[in-house]
Amino acid sequence: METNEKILEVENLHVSFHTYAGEVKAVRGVDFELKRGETLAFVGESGCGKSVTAKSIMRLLKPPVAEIKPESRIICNGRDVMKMTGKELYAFRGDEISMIFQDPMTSLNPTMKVGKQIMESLMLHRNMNKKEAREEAVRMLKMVNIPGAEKRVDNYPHEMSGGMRQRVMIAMALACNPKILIADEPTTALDVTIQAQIMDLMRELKEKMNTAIILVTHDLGVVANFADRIQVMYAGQILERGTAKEIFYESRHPYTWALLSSVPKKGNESKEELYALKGTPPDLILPLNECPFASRCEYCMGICKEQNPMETSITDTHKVSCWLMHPKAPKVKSFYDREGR
Amino acid sequence: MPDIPDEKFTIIGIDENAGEVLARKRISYWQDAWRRFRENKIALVAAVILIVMIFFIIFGPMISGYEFEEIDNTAINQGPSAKHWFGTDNLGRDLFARVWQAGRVSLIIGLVGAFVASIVGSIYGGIAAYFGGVVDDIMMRIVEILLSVPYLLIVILISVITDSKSLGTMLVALTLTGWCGIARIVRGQMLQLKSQEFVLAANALGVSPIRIILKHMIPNTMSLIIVAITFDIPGYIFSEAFLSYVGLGIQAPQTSWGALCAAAQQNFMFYPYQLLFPGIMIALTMLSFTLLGDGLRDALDPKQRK
Amino acid sequence: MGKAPNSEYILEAVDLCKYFKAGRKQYVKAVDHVNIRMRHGETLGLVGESGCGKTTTGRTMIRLYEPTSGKILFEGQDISKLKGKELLHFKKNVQIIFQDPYASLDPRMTIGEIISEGMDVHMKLSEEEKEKRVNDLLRKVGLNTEYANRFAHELSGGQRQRIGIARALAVEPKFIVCDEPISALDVSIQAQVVNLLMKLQREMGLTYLFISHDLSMIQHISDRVGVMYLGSIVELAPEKTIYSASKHPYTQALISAIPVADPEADTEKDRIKLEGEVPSPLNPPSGCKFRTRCRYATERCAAEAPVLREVEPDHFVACHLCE
Amino acid sequence: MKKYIIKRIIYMLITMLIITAATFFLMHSIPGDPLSYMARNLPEQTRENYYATYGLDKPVFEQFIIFMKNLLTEGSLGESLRYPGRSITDTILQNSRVSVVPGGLALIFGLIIGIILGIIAALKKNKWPDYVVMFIAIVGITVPVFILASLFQYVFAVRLQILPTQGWGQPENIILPAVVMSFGTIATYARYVKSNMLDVMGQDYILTAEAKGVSRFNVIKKHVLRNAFLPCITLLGGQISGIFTGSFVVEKIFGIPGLGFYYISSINDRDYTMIIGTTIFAAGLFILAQLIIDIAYSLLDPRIRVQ
Amino acid sequence: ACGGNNEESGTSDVTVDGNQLDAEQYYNTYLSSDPTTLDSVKGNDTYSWSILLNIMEPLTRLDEQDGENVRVAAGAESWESNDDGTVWTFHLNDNKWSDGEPVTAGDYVYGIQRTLNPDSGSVNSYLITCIKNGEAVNNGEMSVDQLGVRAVDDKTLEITLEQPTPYFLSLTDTRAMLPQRQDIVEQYGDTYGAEASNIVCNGPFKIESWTHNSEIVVTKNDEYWDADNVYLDKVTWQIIQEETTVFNSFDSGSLDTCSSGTPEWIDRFSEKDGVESYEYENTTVRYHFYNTQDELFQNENIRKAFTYAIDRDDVNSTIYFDIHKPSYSWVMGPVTTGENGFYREQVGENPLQDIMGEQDPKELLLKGMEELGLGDDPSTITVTLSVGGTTQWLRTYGEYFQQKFKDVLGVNIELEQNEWGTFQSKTNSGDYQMGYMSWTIDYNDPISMLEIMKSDAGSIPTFWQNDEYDSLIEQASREMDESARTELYKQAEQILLEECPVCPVTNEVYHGFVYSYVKNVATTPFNTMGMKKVYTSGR
Ligand SMILES: Nc1ncnc2c1ncn2[C@@H]1O[C@H](COP(=O)(O)OP(=O)(O)OP(=O)(O)O)[C@@H](O)[C@H]1O
Ligand SMILES: Nc1ncnc2c1ncn2[C@@H]1O[C@H](COP(=O)(O)OP(=O)(O)OP(=O)(O)O)[C@@H](O)[C@H]1O
Ligand SMILES: [Mg+2]
Ligand SMILES: [Mg+2]
Repeated sequence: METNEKILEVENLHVSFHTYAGEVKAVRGVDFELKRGETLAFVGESGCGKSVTAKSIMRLLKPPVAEIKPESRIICNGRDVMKMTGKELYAFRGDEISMIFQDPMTSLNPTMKVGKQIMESLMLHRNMNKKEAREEAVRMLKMVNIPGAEKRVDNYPHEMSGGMRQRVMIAMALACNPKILIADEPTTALDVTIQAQIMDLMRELKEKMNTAIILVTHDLGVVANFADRIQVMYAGQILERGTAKEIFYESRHPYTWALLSSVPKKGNESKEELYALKGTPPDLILPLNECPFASRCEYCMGICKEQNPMETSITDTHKVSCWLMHPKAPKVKSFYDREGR
Repeated sequence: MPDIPDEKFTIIGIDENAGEVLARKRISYWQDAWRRFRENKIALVAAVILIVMIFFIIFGPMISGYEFEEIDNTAINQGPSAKHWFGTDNLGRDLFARVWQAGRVSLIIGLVGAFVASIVGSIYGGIAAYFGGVVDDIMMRIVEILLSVPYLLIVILISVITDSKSLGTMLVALTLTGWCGIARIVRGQMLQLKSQEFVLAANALGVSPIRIILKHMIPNTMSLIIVAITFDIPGYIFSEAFLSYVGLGIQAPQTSWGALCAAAQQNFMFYPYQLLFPGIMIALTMLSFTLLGDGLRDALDPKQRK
Repeated sequence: MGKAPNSEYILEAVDLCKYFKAGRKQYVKAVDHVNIRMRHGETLGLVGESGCGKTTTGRTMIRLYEPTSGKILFEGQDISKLKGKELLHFKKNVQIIFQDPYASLDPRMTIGEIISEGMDVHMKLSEEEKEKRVNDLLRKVGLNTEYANRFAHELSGGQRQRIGIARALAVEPKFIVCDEPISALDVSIQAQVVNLLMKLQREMGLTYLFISHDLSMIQHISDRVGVMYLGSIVELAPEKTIYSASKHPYTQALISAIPVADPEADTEKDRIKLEGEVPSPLNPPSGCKFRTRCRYATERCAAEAPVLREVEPDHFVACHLCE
Repeated sequence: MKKYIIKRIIYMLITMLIITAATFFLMHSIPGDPLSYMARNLPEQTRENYYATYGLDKPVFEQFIIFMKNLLTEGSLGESLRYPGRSITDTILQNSRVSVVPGGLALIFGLIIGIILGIIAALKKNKWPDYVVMFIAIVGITVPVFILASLFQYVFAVRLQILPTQGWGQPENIILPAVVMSFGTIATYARYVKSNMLDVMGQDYILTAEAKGVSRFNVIKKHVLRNAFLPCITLLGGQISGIFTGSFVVEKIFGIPGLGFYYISSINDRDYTMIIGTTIFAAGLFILAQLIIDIAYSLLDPRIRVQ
Repeated sequence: ACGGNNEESGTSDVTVDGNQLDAEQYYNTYLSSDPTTLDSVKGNDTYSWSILLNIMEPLTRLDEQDGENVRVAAGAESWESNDDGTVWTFHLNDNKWSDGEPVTAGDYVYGIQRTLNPDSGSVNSYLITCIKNGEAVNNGEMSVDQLGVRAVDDKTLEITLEQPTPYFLSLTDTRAMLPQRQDIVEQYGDTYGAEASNIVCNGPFKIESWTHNSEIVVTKNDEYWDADNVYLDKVTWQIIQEETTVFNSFDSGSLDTCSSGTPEWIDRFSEKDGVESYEYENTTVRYHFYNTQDELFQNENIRKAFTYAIDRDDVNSTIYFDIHKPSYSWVMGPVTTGENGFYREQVGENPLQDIMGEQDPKELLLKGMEELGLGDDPSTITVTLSVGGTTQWLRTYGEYFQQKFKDVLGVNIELEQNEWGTFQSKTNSGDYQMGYMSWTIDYNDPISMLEIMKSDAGSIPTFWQNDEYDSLIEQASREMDESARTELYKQAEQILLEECPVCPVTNEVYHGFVYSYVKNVATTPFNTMGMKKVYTSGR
C-alpha cells in the first residue's frame, strides 16, 4: 500500500512571534517531508515548536503577531500552501489536511453542541445533509469510544470530561478522511485502553485511506508502537531524525538519549529520582549561533558553543545534527540503558 | 567547511553557571497594557486631539477677546467671521468664547459621569454575576426598579429636595441610574466568564470574591466596558442639557455643550454653525475617546500584543 | 513527616457523590459513593477510563464542586462547615493542578501575576520576595524566568501546564490534587516535575492525589493506586500490588494496555482488549457496572452490585470474583 | 426551567409592586399637581370641589390604597386627569400599538445594519471600513435625534417632497421616523459587535473552525456571532421598552401618536394616573424583557445556567 | 396646471365675493397639542376650543368687519335684555344637532347648568358665576334648578343675572355657555367628548374622526342652520407638537396655514410665493411678577426699579427680533369695551411709560435699599428670577435679563429654571422673588385682565393687596355705563402699574401665514367664527 509519493514537503520553515521583548523565533529552519500512508512522529522538549510547526502547515498562525518567514516553503500535494488564497485555503483545510489540537477545552466552541461541531465539517467537505451528517457524527463518536454517543452528540463541551473532549476533537479531525492528519498530542487525556483503541483507529485510517499522519506526542510508548519515522526537536530545530528503530536503538544525539532515559523504568521498585535534564532550554528570543542544546549537554564541547552543527547523515533515513558526529569529536556511548527497562 | 581546531572538541560538559542569561524587568498586565497603549499611534492622535481641546478649554475663553456672557445686540446671530471666529449666538455672544467655556462643564461631566458609572456598574454587575442566586436576583431587581421608576420624577425630586445647583448634585442625578446600563452589560458578560476554569482556579486558590471580580472578571470584560464608556461620555454631556429641564442643569450664565446644542436647535436650519461648533466638540470628544478606547482595547488584549 | 494532631488522615471523602443534571430527571453520576482516605504524606494514584469521574472526584474533594451528597473531612473537620479564616486556611493547604492548563489560566494576566496570585492571598510578601519566589518556581518547573512576563496564549501546551503546577506549589499547600499534571510534558520535563513533586513530598510531607493515565508514572510516584470505573472505585491497593497482583478485571485490562517505549515489543500480544458495549454514565448497567465488558461476567454481576471490600490487607476490590 | 420562570414571575410581581408604589409616592411628593394649572382661576370653594371630583383631596396613602384596590379588583388604571374621559388602559394599548411599528422597525433595522457594520469593522480593523463605521457610530451618537429628524424631514419632505413631513396612518409615514430612530441603534450595535467580535476571534476554537475549512463567512456566522452576541442581548432589553418610552422626540417631530408622548408629558402635566399607567406598562415590558434576556443567555451560552 | 378638463372640474360655479370656489373645499390646519376633551364643560385648553368653535354653536359669535369685531347671530337669532341688564332673552335659530334632533333652549340650559354644577368639576364655571345664584350653585350650596337660566320655550332662553354685568354678552361665545345634549352626556358619562364618537355636534361642522395626538377631521354639518354659508366640506387638524415640523409641513404644502413666533421663519414665509401673511396683536402679555412678601420686593421702590430698568424696546429687538411689541400696559391692545371700541385707544396706549417718566431705576433701587436698610451697594444684592419651563428660549431670556439688570441696576441675578409644575408650586407658595410668566385674556373685556389682580384672586401669586383697587374693580363689574366703567378700569390699571406687583414686558403679536388660495381666515384675536366662513379659491 505504501507508495513513495511525497504528499507534504516542508523546507526551511521559519516561524517567529513578534512579542514585546523581541522576536521569538519558535521554529528555526525545519525541513521534513511526508509520504503517503506514513506516520511521522515529532517528539521533543515541551515548547520546542512542534505545535507551531503543525499550525504553520495549515497556515493557521495569524499575522501580525505570528509570521511565517517568506523563505519557508510548504508544498502539499504539489501545491504551495504559502501562496494559497483564502478560498483555496478553506477548501484545503479540513479536506486535505486536518488537525487535532492540543487543547481540547479551548479548541471547542463552548456554545455549540459537539455533534454540530463534527457535523460542520461533514456537511462542508463530504456534502452530507443534516440528517446524514448527524448520523455520521454519532458514528464517529462511537468510533472514538464515547459511551452513549446518541446522547452525547447533544452535549456541550463543558459537559464532557477532558478525555471526551479530546476524543471529540479526534472525531472531528477524522470525519472527512483527510489525506494528512496532524495529531497534536491526541491522546494525552486518554487512559491507556482508550488510547490503544484510538491508535488502532488511526492505524486503520492510515491503512484504509492511505492517510499520512504527523503525530506530535510525548508518549514514547505510543511513538514506539505507531510511528514509522521520528523527528526529535529541540528549540525550534530538528536535532535527530530517523526510523523508529533507529531512534530507539541507535540514537546518536545526547538529547535523544536524555529523553529516552527519562521514562520511568517499568517494574522499577525503587522510588529513586528519574533521570532529568538540568537547566532550562534556551531563550528563543536570542539569536542562536550555537548548538541549542549545548548548555544542557553533558558532552558539550568548545565548538558546540560557537557554531550550530550541520546535519550529518548516518543512514538514508537517520540524520543527526551534533558536533559529536564530527570526525574530530571524541566517541561517546549512549547513556541510555535500554536493557535496563 | 573551515577547519576547526581540535581543542574545540574536548568535552567540557555542563556549565552550571550558565542558563539564566536574561533578567528582563518584570511587568504586570496593566504595565504591559500601558506600554502598548503608548505605542499605539492612533491613540496618540486621539490623545493629542484631547490635549488640544483641553488647552483651548482652559485658555480659549481668554483668547477671543470677548467675555462668554457678554451680550451684544448689534451682533446677533452672525456667522463665523474674523471678529467672531465661531460666530455669535442669538444674544450676540461670542461663540468661540462660549464653546470653550462650555467645554469646562461638559468635559468634567462627561468624564466624571462615565467614570463613576463604569466603576459602580462594573462592580455591581460583577457582584451580581459572581454570586448569582439570591444575590443576583435581588441586585438585578433593584436595577429593574431603578430603571423603571420614571427618571424624570426622581430628578425632579432631587432638584426639589437639594435645591442646590452644584455640580455635585447634578452628577448625583446623572449617575443615579447611569450605572445600571453598564451593570447589566457587565453582568451578562460575567455570567459567561464566571463558569470558566480560570475563575474556578482562582477560587481554588482562595482568592476572595471581590478580588476575583476585580482582578479576573473585570479585566476580561474591559473591552465591553470601554465601549460603554465611550458611549457614556457623550451620553452624559447630553443628559446634562436634559437636566436643565428640571432645573438641575448648569445654571446661566454658565453654559455647556449640551446647552449650546439645545439653544441652537430651534434655529439650526438658519444658523447651522451655532449647532455645528458645540456639536463638533462633542463629536471630537467622543471621537478621541473612541479612538483611545480602541487603542486601549487593543492594548488590554494580550492576544493583540506585539 | 508531620502528623496532624487531630486526624490520621489529611483528607477523607466519605460516601461522596456528585451528579450532574443532564436533561429532565436524568443525571450523570460522575462520582457515585466514593470513599477515599488520604494519609498524611502519601501519594494516591487515581487511574481509570476517560470520563469515569476522576476530575470530578478531585474537584469535589477540594470543594470546587458542591457535592451532591457525602462528606469531606479535612484534618478531621467537615469542610462544608468552614467559614472565613478556616476556609482560607483550607484553601491554602489544599490545591489543585488543573487538567486543562490553558483554560485555567486567566488570559489577561501575565504568568508572573498568575503564579503570584496565591501568594498575594495567603502570604504577605514584599514585591522582591514575590518576584524571587516566582522566578524560583519557574526554574523549578523547568521554565525560563523570562516567561513571567508572558501571557498564557504565548506559551506552548507543556509550558502552560507547568504554570499550573507552579501556581499550585506557590502557596505551599499540604495537599494537592494533581489532575493529569504531566500529560503535556515531554518525558524529560515529566521526570523533572515528578522529581520535584517527590522531593517536596519528602521534605515537606506533601500529600498528592495524582490523577494520570500514564501508568508507569503512576507506578513510579504512587504509594497506593485507586482504579475508577464509571464513577466508582473498583480497586484500591498499594502500588506494588496493583501492578503485580491486581484482582479486578478492569485493572488487569488497563495494565496490559500500557504501551512500551520499544518499537519491537509486541504490545498487541499481551493486551487485553475490552470488548462489548461501553456503558453510558447516563444509564449505567445494573449490578456491576463493568459487567458489559467483563470477560468473567456472570449472572450475579448483573443482579448485584459488588461493594468495595478489603480482600487482603490494604487491598480493596469491588468484584464478585474476589470473594 | 419551569420552576425558574415561575420564580421569576413571582419576583416580577413583587418588583412591579415596588415600582408602582415608589412611583406613586414619588409623583405625589414632587411639587405641582394635575389640576393646578387649569384650576388657577377658580375660587377656593370651586377648586376644592374640583379636587374632590378627582379624589385628590384624600391623603396620599389612602389614594394609593384606592388605586391598588381598583387595579387589583377591576384591573383598572383609571382615567386620565389631563384628558378627561380617556381610559389609561385604552390609551396605552392604542398608542403602544402605534409606537411599536416605527420603533420595532427601527430596532430590527438598526440591529441588522449595526451588526453587519460591526462585523465589517472587526474584520477590517484599522482599515478604512473600520473608520467609516466608527464615523457612523460617532455621528449616530453625537448628532442628537432631533437634528437628524429635522434634517431628514427637510431633505425628504420639503426639498425632495417624496415623503410626508409628518402624520400617521399611511405606510410612508413610517419610513423617516424608523430610519432616524435606527441611527442610535446602529451606532450602538456596530461598536459593541465589533469589540466583542475581536474578543471572540482571538479564541482558539475559531482556529479549530478554520482548521476544519469553514469559510470566513461561516466562521463568523456560526462561531463568532453567537459568542459575541451576549452583550447585544443585554442591550436589547432596554431597547425593547425604549421602543415605547424612548422615542418621544422622534414621535413628536414626525407627529406619530405613540406612547412616548404620554410618557414624558404625563409627568409635566402631573397626570398622575397616566404616569402610573405608563410606568407600569414600561416596567412590565422591561422586566419581561429581562426575563427573556436571562433565558436567552442560557440558550446562547449553555455554560450560563438559569437557577 | 393640467388640461382644460381638469381645470374645469377643479372649480365650481359658486362665487363668493367675486372669487370662484374650488370644487373640492377642504382645509388643512394644525393644533400644537391634542385637545384634552371635547366636552365643553371640562378642560379649558385653547386646542379643544379651536375645535369646539367649529362643531358647537354658541349663542352668539364674534365676526370681524374691517378689523373690528362684530357680534353676530349664531345659536341665537336675536337677543335682548331688560333695562338694568339683569335679564337676557335669547331667541334661538332653527338649528339641529348632527343626529337630526332639534336644538332647544333646554340644551343651552343644560350646558350652563352642567358648567356650574360642582359635580362636573368644570374649570370654566368661574366665567359665568355672574348668573343668578351661580356662585352658590357652584359651591354646592344650592341646587342647579335654582340657577337663573330658564328655557321659556323650545326656542327661547332666558338668563337672569345676579347683578348687572356689562360684559355679559362677551361670555355668550365662551365654552362655559355652549349647549349640551343631556341624553348624550348621560349616555356616555365620563367619556362624553373623549372620542369623536362620543359627541353630537350642532356647529357648522360635525366631527368625523379624532385620532388622538394625530389628527382631527370634521366635515360639513348639513343640519346646521346656516349650512348654506358654510363652504368647506372638510377640515383637518393635524396635531403637530413640533414647531419645525409645522413649518416644514407648511413649506411643503401639506398645511394650508401656520403661525410662527420665530423671526427666521417669519421672514422666510413672508417672502414665500403664494403665501399671504397677516399679523395682529394678540391677547397675551408676557410679564414679570414680584413676590410682595419677599424681603426685598415688599418695597415698592425696589419693584419700580426692576420694572423701570427694563428697556422694553431693547427686549423686543434683542430677544424677539421685533416680532412682538413692547408692553407698557396691563390690558392689551385688542381688548374692547362694549360698543366703544378699543379700550387702549380710550385710556391711553402706554400708561406705564407715562408713570415711569424719566425716573432713574438705579436711584429707585438705592432708595428702596435705604428704606430696607440694605446699604448702598447693589452688587451685594442677589435676586432670583424664576421661570417656569426649561426651554432653551427661557434660558436665553433669563440670560438676557441677568446681564441687563446687572448693567442697569448693578445687582446679581440668579436664574432659576424649573419645569412647570415645580415652578408653579414654588411661586404659589411664595417661594420666589421675581418670576416670569404670560397671561392670555379669557374674554373680551378689560376686567378679564384686571380681575386677576384682585386681592382674593390668587391667579398670579404676588400676594399684592390693595383695597382701593379691589373696590374699583368691584364697581366696574356692575357699572353698565360704558364710559364710566372705562374710567374705573383706567384708575385701577393706574394703581396697578404704579405699585408694580406685576411688570408687563411684551405683548405678543400673532404672525399668521396662509396660502393665498385660502380666503376669509380670522385675523383678529377674539374672532370666534372658526372655519365657518373659510373657503378656498384657486388651490
Ligand atoms: N503567540 C506566541 N507568542 C510568543 N511565543 C509563542 C507564541 N506561541 C508559541 N510561542 C512559543 O513558541 C515556542 C514553540 O511553541 P509550541 O507550541 O510549538 O511548542 P510545542 O513544541 O508544541 O510544545 P508542547 O509540547 O509543550 O506543546 C514556545 O517556546 C512558545 O513559548
Ligand atoms: N459540568 C458538567 N456537566 C455535565 N456533565 C459533566 C460535567 N462535568 C463532567 N461531566 C460528566 O461527568 C463525567 C465524569 O467527568 P470527569 O471530568 O470527572 O471525568 P474524568 O475521569 O476526569 O475523565 P478524563 O480522564 O477524560 O478527564 C463525564 O461523563 C462527564 O461527561
Ligand atoms: Mg504543543
Ligand atoms: Mg479529567
